[in-house]
Amino acid sequence: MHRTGALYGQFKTLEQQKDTATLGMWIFLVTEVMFFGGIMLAYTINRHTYFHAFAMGSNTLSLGLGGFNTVVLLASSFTMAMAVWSAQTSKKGLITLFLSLTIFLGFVFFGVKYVEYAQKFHHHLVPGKTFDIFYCVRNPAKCSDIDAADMAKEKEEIEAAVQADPDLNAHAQLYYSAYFGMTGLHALHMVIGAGLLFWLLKESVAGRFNAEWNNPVDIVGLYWHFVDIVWIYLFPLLYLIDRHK
Amino acid sequence: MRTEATGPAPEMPEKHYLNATYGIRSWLLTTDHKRIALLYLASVTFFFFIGGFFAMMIRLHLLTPNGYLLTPDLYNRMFTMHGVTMVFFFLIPSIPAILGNFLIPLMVGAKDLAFPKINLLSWYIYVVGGLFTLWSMVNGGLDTGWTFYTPFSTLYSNSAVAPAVVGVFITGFSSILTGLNFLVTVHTMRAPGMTWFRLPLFVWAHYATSIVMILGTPVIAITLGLAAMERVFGLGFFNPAMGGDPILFQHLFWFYSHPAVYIMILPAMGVISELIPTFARKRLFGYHFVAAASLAIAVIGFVVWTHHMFLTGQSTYAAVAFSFLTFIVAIPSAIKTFNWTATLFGGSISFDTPMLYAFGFLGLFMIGGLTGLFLGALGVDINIHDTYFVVAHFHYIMVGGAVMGYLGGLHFWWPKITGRMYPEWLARIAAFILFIGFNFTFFPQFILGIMGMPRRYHTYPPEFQIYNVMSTAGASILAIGYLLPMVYLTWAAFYGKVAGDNPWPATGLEWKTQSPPLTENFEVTPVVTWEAYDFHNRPDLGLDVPAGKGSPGVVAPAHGDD
Amino acid sequence: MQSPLPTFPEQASNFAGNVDALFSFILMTTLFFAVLVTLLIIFAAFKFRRRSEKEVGDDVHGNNVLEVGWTLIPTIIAIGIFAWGAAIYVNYRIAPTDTLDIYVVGKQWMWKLQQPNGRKEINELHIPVGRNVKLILGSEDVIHDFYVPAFRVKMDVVPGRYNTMWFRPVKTGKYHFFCSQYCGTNHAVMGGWVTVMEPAEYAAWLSGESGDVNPVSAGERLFTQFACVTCHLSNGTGRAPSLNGVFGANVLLADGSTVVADEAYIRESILQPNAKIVAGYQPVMPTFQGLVTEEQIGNLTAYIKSLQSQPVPAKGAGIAPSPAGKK
Amino acid sequence: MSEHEHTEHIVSPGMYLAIITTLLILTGLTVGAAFVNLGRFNIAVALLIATVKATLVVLIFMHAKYAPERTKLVIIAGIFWLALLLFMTLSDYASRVDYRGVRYPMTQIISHTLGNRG
Ligand code: HEA
Ligand code: HEA
Ligand code: HEC
Ligand code: CUA
Ligand SMILES: [Cu+2]
Repeated sequence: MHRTGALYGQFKTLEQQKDTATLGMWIFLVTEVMFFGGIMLAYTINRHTYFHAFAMGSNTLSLGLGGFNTVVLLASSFTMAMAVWSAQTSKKGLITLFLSLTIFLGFVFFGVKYVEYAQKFHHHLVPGKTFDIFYCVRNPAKCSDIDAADMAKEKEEIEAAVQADPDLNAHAQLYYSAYFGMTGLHALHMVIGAGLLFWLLKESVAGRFNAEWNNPVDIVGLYWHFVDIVWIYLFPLLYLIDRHK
Repeated sequence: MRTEATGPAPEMPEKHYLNATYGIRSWLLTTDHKRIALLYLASVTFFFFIGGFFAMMIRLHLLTPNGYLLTPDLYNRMFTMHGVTMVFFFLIPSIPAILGNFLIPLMVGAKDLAFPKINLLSWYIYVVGGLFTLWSMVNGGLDTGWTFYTPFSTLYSNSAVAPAVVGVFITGFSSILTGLNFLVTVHTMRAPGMTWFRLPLFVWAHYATSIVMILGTPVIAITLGLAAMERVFGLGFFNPAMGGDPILFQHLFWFYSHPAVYIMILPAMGVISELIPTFARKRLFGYHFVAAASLAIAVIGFVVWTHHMFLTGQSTYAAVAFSFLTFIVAIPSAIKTFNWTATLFGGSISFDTPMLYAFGFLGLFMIGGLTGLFLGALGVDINIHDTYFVVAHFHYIMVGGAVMGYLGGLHFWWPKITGRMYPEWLARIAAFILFIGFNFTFFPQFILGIMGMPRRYHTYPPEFQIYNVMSTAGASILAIGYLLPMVYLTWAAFYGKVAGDNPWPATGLEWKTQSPPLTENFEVTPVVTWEAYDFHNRPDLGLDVPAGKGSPGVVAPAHGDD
Repeated sequence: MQSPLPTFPEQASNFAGNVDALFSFILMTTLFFAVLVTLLIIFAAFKFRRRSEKEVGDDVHGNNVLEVGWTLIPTIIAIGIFAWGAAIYVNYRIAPTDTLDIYVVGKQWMWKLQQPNGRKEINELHIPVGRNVKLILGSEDVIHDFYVPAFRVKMDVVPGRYNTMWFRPVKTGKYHFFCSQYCGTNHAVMGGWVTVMEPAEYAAWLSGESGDVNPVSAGERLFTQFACVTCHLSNGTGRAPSLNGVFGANVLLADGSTVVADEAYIRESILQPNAKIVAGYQPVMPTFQGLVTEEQIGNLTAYIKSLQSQPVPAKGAGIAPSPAGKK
Repeated sequence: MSEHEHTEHIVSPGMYLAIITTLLILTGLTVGAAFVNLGRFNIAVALLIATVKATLVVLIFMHAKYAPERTKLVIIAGIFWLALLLFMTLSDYASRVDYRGVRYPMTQIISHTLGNRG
């Protein structure tokens, strides 16, 4: 279809075009809800059945890193909202600034996630043949990044968990399946989101967005906020199981 | 407006979407929904014949109890790849992505779908998914059954499961994007005067189908994603050795795949709702009820899925609840069937090929649907679950129902799509061959099921042979039946008699533009002032409306509601 | 087979009659609707066929009374069918308490079945007529399904959990059973026969007097039947030594001497176990004097001989090897 | 087509600031609550707080509060279908009487049924 300025040929008015695009994005987000729903279901059933393994697994995650990332992601949602506001009020410099900030925060999140993942690989906590929940307890030398006190605590926890669930090693893999499955999918969505943000950034530097025409900012914003919401759930579900001891 | 009987012989319009631009690029980069529909037509037909080839191998192998044609492993690959191609690459995209794509913008009076580029993207996604699956077929094939049950698919199968699963996963997104496009288009792109309750039922059916596509397909995507990761990386949700639960896979699979059967049948029902009023020259009886029934099927269809799992050891209570809901979801189909039948009364019925397909659909869908009741009844399912009774049930609905609807629709709109008529008598003969061949193939399978022949068997005890022979014989007739339309429709697209704008005549907006339509569909955006299937207030159709029989003219509001 | 075009298989269990009755009921009601609608269509197609090129039909919108009618009537019928079906199913899922329990294990592509007294069968099931039989189903690998058409019952066999099914055979005879959940290459041949016998015949069969002529397999059955297997685990982890590779070997006894394990030694071990105690084991083996016939000793010995070629586990070797995993 | 000529509602930066502050406080709260032993209510509290946070994001950051009815319908449909998936499936797991919630490792099944010689 031919395009006249910002208006695509299949539409009659910019109003109609915006309306259509927004509805399309919301419907797309609903499909995303169902997409994450499948793995949430698997998580729920297994958490219920193998609570000890899930609690033990959750306690191997770093609350510091997870909490930090939560704050980072919430902040990026805020900057994204501000980018939309800047577009709606035609503040061109601010759009670029807030979009850059959002991208920056996104990359901070990736960085932290990388540290977390690397550690889990290192500790043989990735589901598969090499998975071994006892790896660090048995080879403390190889896990020098865990300090002695934490190690002792972890050992105690694992021993308690084995008492309650003799098949802990198998069931803990289910926890890590959930962990990597859910955070991995979430990260994938963020990668896509980051790609879209870069594109927005390019357009905004070219001065494309203003009060009349800011549809793309708005729509990518919706997507970015959705990814944030997913994390709002993932954080307590994965990091906060049975923390009180 | 021309009506063919009175005016001079119609001529092809000078400019239309087919000759607007030329060259491969103009097709592969098109964003015109009509051209994308034709791209889909080509690729979907390709997959249908691949699936049909597998079907013929199955049937030939089953001619004798010991089947000398294929090895057991090869047989297993045949029915799996038959099921996968037919379901995911033929039937699910068939009507929506071809006829729906072509017609929905025309029917609502829009220039295109809401997101033309996404529409093109969905075709490319479909092709990529298809290539993955084809690649898996030549590289070891696939032997899991189309249902991919774990842990067989994830831990035990020696075939190329991962690429096939990835292929189906990818194709899922094409279905999601198509559904999304339809939903948004129906909401925001309707022409002035095209209120919700003036929409053709074909559009209603696709609206309902899109709901299912949107809400169900993501679940199959994540399910297959998890299964693929389980096979490749060792995730454990479905692996009993790790404490995972194979039944969870089935829950997730059928959460999509039961609603998916309505993705396959609802569009066909939409086609039938167009054909019957057109060829009976009468409003569809109970328009509102049929529209509501489409939505009801889409919604209730989501809560019956464990009827595929009655004997996996799910909770007895859950089985009872889901069986109840299964019977409830049958009611909207009953309502539709009765309304279609009632439409015939007082009509002026002609027997053009599309109408023959509509009759075929009514009878065969009814048999297929009613045998669904046997399966939904817990007490009977204990016996006939996973026997040939199930195979017969779903072929009656999917081949007898959905494919008949698809072919009916293809004939009905062929003049609109190509501007030319198909050869009527040849088409009638083909429809007849299909009907006979179909019943010959699949009716004996009901009896096989009652006798207790399990499905997915490459060899069977000799007492089952007689019905298998009948079935194979029927399948050969069926194959000829499918080849005929393929040949003459292609021929007609180039050499058929020029059809004119509205050869039948029919009432939909798509018939108010030239055939084949312009790239922009309409020269001026139409304003709709009539209800769907209203033959009495349409002097432009040139029919003899008996004096005093028409209802008072309906005046349209200036613009539609939302 | 009886007729050239057979339909229902025999009705050989308590469920068969009910299931078929419901089937026939649904058949009748659905046939009624199918025939009714078909006749209406044919009638309309003739009566209202187009008579002139430009004719149109009546201008009718619909009829709410009709709509309500053809919504309610099918609903009522459907709920009726549902209720009947549910009744049969609930009865089927909840087994009575006085059942004959038989363990069934499916694996690619065979069935192993075990009678309550430990007697094992492969792809064969013997049961007495008139008794409630409960099958407890487990799988070693993938999902299978135990299906007996003549009984009209089936149930999936799911790895990682037990399923149960029950029925009461009402007719003696031999009936096919099938695997009816796709499970790989030889899914289609993963079946066998259920033999329903008179109770007395069954009892005789169970005690093992009839049947088996092969001494090794007869011995293997006895080995389970007399519960030797409970102590003599093949992997060496039981209370008693593994008998793999014992025959013909030198056995170190508790008093430091050795003895060659020949037929006589085996026989003595069964009848007077405490005569020679294997080093490292407690003298806990009961005597089987008077419990086993000579013929059975012969069979047991034949079986133990057949274990000669089995791998000998290291003493006290670890945990039982996992039978799961890729084939 | 649509004839809702809804003029765009612009949310003020102050409002955004208020929301992000609330979100951060709630994050602290959810971490804090996890360290209090509430038994089975820990998860309920965690999910409740998460839902409050998600609602704030949807309503304000995503402007759903100012969106047309149609958008709200889409959101509600999404939540409803997610609930269908979760609750209908869990209803099966929750009501299994025979072997409620328990799944056995395969090794155990085999040894139960056939002794270790399976
Ligand atoms: C397009 C595809 C399609 C459609 C529309 C349907 C529609 C229905 N299906 Fe079918 N089904 C399949 C495709 C389809 N199915 C497939 C592919 C499988 C096998 C999957 C596999 O395992 O590989 C299957 C399997 C299947 C099973 C599981 C069988 C088993 O494995 O044990 C069940 C059980 O309940 C079932 C029931 C139904 C019912 C009740 C309907 C209803 O929607 C039908 C409603 C229609 C009518 C009822 C007819 C019209 C009504 C009248 C004429 C009026 C009279 C009506 C009354 C008295 C109520 N189907
Ligand atoms: C849309 C869906 C669809 C369609 C259209 C069909 C069409 C056909 N199906 Fe299929 N079928 C399924 C969906 C479908 N099927 C599914 C989902 C399964 C379950 C798979 C599983 O268990 O996993 C199944 C399983 C299945 C089985 C059971 C296998 C088993 O359980 O062991 C059989 C057996 O007869 C069968 C036969 C046929 C036949 C004869 C046709 C015919 O209608 C096809 C006719 C078409 C052609 C023949 C092609 C056109 C003609 C030519 C290309 C000419 C040249 C070819 C030759 C003459 C060799 N199908
Ligand atoms: C309650 C446990 C128990 C049962 C039941 C049992 N055994 Fe033993 N068996 C032992 C123990 C302990 C030993 C080793 C000590 C000994 O020699 O008595 C043994 C030793 C033997 C030996 C000598 C093994 C060697 O390595 O030299 C044979 C042969 C034997 N049993 C056969 C049988 C047979 C045949 C049966 C069944 C009919 C049977 N046992 C039942 C506990 C049992
Ligand atoms: Cu075992 Cu099929
Ligand atoms: Cu279904």
